[in-house]
Amino acid sequence: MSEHLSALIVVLPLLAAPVCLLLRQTRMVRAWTSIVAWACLCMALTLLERVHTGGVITYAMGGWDPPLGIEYRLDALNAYLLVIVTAIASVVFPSGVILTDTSLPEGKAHLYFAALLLCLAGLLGITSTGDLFNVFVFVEITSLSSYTLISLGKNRQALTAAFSYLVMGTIGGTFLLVGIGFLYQVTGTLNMNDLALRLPELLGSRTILAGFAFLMVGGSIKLAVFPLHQWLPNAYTHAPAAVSAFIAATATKVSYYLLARIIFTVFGAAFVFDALHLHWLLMPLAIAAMFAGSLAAVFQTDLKRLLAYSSIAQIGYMTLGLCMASETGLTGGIVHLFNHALMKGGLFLAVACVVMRTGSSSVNAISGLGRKMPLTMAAIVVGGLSLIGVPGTAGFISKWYLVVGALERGWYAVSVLILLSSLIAVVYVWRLVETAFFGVPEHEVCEVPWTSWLPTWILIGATLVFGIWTDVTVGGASAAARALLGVTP
Amino acid sequence: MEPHPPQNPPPPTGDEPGWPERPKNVRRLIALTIVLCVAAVAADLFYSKHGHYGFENITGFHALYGFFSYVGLVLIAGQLRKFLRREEDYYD
Amino acid sequence: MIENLPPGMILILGALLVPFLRGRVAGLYMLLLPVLGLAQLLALPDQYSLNLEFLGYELQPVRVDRLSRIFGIIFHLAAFLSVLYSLHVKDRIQQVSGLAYAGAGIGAVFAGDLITLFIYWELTAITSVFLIWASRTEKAHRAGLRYLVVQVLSGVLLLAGAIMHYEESGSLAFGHLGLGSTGTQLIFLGFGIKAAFPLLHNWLQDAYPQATPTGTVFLSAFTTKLSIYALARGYAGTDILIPIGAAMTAFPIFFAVLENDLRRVLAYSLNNQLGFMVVGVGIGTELALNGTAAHAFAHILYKALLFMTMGAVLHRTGTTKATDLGGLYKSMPWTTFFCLIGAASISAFPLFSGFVSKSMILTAAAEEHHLGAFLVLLFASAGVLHHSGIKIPFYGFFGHDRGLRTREAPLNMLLAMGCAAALCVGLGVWYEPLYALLPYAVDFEPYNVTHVVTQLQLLLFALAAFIFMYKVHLEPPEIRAIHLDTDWFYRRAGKRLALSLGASVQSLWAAVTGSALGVAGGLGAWVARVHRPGGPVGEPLPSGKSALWAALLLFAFLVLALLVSDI
Amino acid sequence: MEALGIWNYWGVVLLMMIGLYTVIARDHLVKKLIGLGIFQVAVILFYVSMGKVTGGTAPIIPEGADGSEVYSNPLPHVLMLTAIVVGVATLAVGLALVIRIREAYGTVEEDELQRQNRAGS
Repeated sequence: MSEHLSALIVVLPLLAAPVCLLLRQTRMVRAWTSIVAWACLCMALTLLERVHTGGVITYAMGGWDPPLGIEYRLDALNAYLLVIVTAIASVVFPSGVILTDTSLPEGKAHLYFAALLLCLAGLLGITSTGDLFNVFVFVEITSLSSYTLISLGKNRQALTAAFSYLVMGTIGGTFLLVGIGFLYQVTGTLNMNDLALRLPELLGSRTILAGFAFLMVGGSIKLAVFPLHQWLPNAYTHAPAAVSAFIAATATKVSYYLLARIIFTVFGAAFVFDALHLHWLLMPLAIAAMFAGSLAAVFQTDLKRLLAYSSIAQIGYMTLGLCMASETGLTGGIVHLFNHALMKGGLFLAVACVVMRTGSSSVNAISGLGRKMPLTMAAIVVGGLSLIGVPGTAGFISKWYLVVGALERGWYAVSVLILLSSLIAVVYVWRLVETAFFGVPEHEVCEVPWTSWLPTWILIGATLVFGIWTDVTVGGASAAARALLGVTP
Repeated sequence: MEPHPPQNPPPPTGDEPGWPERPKNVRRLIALTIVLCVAAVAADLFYSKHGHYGFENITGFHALYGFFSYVGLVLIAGQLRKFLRREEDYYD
Repeated sequence: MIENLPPGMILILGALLVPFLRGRVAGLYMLLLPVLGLAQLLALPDQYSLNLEFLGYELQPVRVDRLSRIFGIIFHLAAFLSVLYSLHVKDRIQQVSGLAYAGAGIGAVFAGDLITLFIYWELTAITSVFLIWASRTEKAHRAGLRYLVVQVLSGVLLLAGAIMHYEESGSLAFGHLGLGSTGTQLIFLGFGIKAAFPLLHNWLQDAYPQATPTGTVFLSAFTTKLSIYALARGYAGTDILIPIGAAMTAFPIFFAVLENDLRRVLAYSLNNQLGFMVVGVGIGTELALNGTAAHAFAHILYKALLFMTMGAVLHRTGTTKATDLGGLYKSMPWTTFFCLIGAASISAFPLFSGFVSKSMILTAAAEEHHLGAFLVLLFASAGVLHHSGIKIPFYGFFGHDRGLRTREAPLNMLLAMGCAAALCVGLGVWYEPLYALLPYAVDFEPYNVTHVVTQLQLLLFALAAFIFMYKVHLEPPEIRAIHLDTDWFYRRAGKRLALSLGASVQSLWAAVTGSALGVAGGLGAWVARVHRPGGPVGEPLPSGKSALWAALLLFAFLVLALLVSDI
Repeated sequence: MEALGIWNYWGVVLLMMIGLYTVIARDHLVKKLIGLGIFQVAVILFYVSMGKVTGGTAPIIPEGADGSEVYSNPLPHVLMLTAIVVGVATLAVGLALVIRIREAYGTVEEDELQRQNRAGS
């Protein structure tokens, strides 16, 4: 049983999704999805533990050995990511705000939960599989369920947002497929590890280069790298609040993983950065994302939209870590991935609490709520501080590594830009604090029940814990960074 | 220079002037200050000073320095005011 | 458990609990926190330190030695007095931020490495700004924003300097730094901003008088003295500090003479007193550093006392403008009395605390033959008498009676003032305990005939000069006006530029860009236009255009790939 | 001549560009979906021609095979079965969204939707 764990973690939510349709009753479906998420978390933790003690885990799906069969291959990086994704799912799925802000008709909630489970299965699948075509399939599973989930938002804008995402997501997915085709054409294999062995001799080939370009752009669309981020703000803004929390905290992270995997494991840092100079292209985009995202966040009038633009900036930071292609830089990127999952998940959940009570997610909705909903507002403040990167919060740790990574590479200007863009974050976070604590209350509301604030605070509290206790996050991330860099000579 | 505010208009509340406000007491305080000043300079004559610089040992050096520092300070500040003065709502 | 907490943490963590308490319990609890903190500090052995490895760096969150201990003790005392003074305030924000601010200041003093120092450094900025904003006026709001920008800038300089210093020397330890490298020069500048060096000073006079009556008392104690401590730790004996400090003692007193708002007068006076300490650090001998520490100790007490009396006046009458005050001794006799004690202390009359500390710095300056500095300090000593010794009590409580009739200050304020006043006199008379706390062994006797007589001559003749100038109507009259200072550059010149460039900039942007010398004004308008909802970046593109971007980026990737394919 | 020899790939490129151009240039949501469909079909064609072996038969091994048969690479074909399913699913979700958009906005032209969204927010 336990040797099948790496497959089971993907198969369980996939099979659990149809079960939702049988259970039908909202209460039971909700309990079911939560249990599945928790089970997945337990499996992910076991797998991470095993990877750290026993090294890489490989699993041949259906008993067909790689490279012909589909291989599931877990190393320090994807085991770490499995934990992040399942942890977020196990906090978000049971939370009291899960159904807030949706346009679900009465008695249809089981479909929504089924879509959530499918999305989770897709994310876990992308993360665990070692087969490129399998990646494409799971990307599409994730995307299709995300389109559905986003379209369930309360306002009609959710529909257009989902449609835009569908168009962009399909283009991204198809680009990935084209890229995979090019690689297969030259190497005759789809297994990432096998590709890594065969590619070094073929890197001069134009087919391979074209394949690389398609894979990069496809991955960048999914990751929402500036300026391919256009689908993201509307999708996060108009999706149901809990869906925003789940997707914002996991989907872009998994795309980041995918990009890192393609760059470092399949092609190798030497080719991508030393020969192709990818950072010339990617780094300006990352820096533009840091500033454009943060500045746009300053001017937003909707909380979810503000957080969405802030996400674009955070993706910029993570991409920057990727460009550094050093252990410190990648550690920074991966720790930021972890921390950002926690703080964005927590912040979106806090916004969901606001929506639950006030019915609105506009910035004005939290006016003066500091007294009425102290726990929720405190969560927003702490999460905001972490977004800025204030010492003592998790955000500081990751920015620190990024700055140090930039200095190590001798990119002094970049390190200054990281600090400057963090100052912009001060402005938009301050707007929230000012509105919440110095504004005049517009709504007569009370604090949300514990089922809603507790999940928020689990994530926000974790940002505080991991701001001080960094062994787990930084240790895991640097192991992951070494795993990524280790395959290249 | 600005006209000085009028010296002693009657207190608007109409109550008795307090101890420090009576001219007689003010004169006494001034006299006391002068006496103390004289005593302080006189004290210079009765002990050997241990200043670090030669000029510190001049009798009454600190007295003169204090007096003229103060006068200089006030006069220079009065001149500075001509350049720096702005209305109270200047920044509003 | 409690003895393992870093000093200051009791106040910071304790502050977080304040919102959950009510009434008397809350008051008692808040008074107890500094007492507990002090007890914990006194229990820590000398040379105690706590080392920690964080992210691969050797940090030292706690380092207790004689220099940090004396600052820690006085910070706790100041925290206690400030809390006592503000006991009647029911504003949670002020209570929490005041305690946390004091805690951050204490924590910073015990920081053994630059990163820890930076964290506490920024924490003092963030927590203290709420004491300004708590006035809840538009003016205070803007002054607070300017204050925050300056303070954060100082922290950023510190961090940048610390990183460069680390690159150069491989060490983050906060010991003697000197001005040898760019990194340490940046740190020096960061410290200088917080110490209100000349031309970098104006945030102090700008912000402190805008804080609440009680908030100013908190503010006067920690931020600037923290930077004096930091300078003493890192830059003792750095010659450039002597002229800087001398300038600091001299120029603010001209402004103090002219200033109408008595709390601003005190802010300038604070600047002037810091100058004495900076000179002491610059001289850097054991006697000078002892003098600096002692003067900081005494200064915190009498400056807090003076701000307390002015706070009480503001609390009762609603103003501290010299043009509106006078004759308050009738209504507020106790406050008047305490104010006189504070005035005598700051003027360094013998038997008051200022005398036993300032004379050390003056003696050190003379012993090391810094003649220019010595003369400037003497001049400044006479000047102190003018603004703090005479102007504050005279225009505030005596002078021209404008018929203000009010009540004596609340009991807790009086108690706090009484304690501070008792300490001012106590330290002036019984100075041995203070000397025993100083960083180095003390071989100095303040009360010898020369010291006493020369100081009395200086002060009495300055007093005589006041009477003379007043009688001949040469004393600059108190007028309703403000006087330009360096803040003109960012408040007026910068603002004008910003306004002319971008009238549509949001008020927040106006404040932010205005303080960045306004050059950013036009840029700000452009940024706002681009990033607003509806702007090209602030509003996502429809799917067709974003697909075009995808195609363009694909093209870019392909070009990049093909460019290198022939190599 | 070499470039002309791979005419099937030229066809793929042409179809892809037609599809992508439709997505970019057309405001009508259904036309966008048609563009996406063409785009995906191009990729399927790409894979299929990749798997074609000159003179090869279907990859079914007949009775009594001696190992000398030439047959097409089956793997790309199999992969495309999955890709077709994905494409159909995407189109289905897309069309369902279009129907709901039509119900909510009364139009399926993207510029008009953008205008209504802006007016609404």
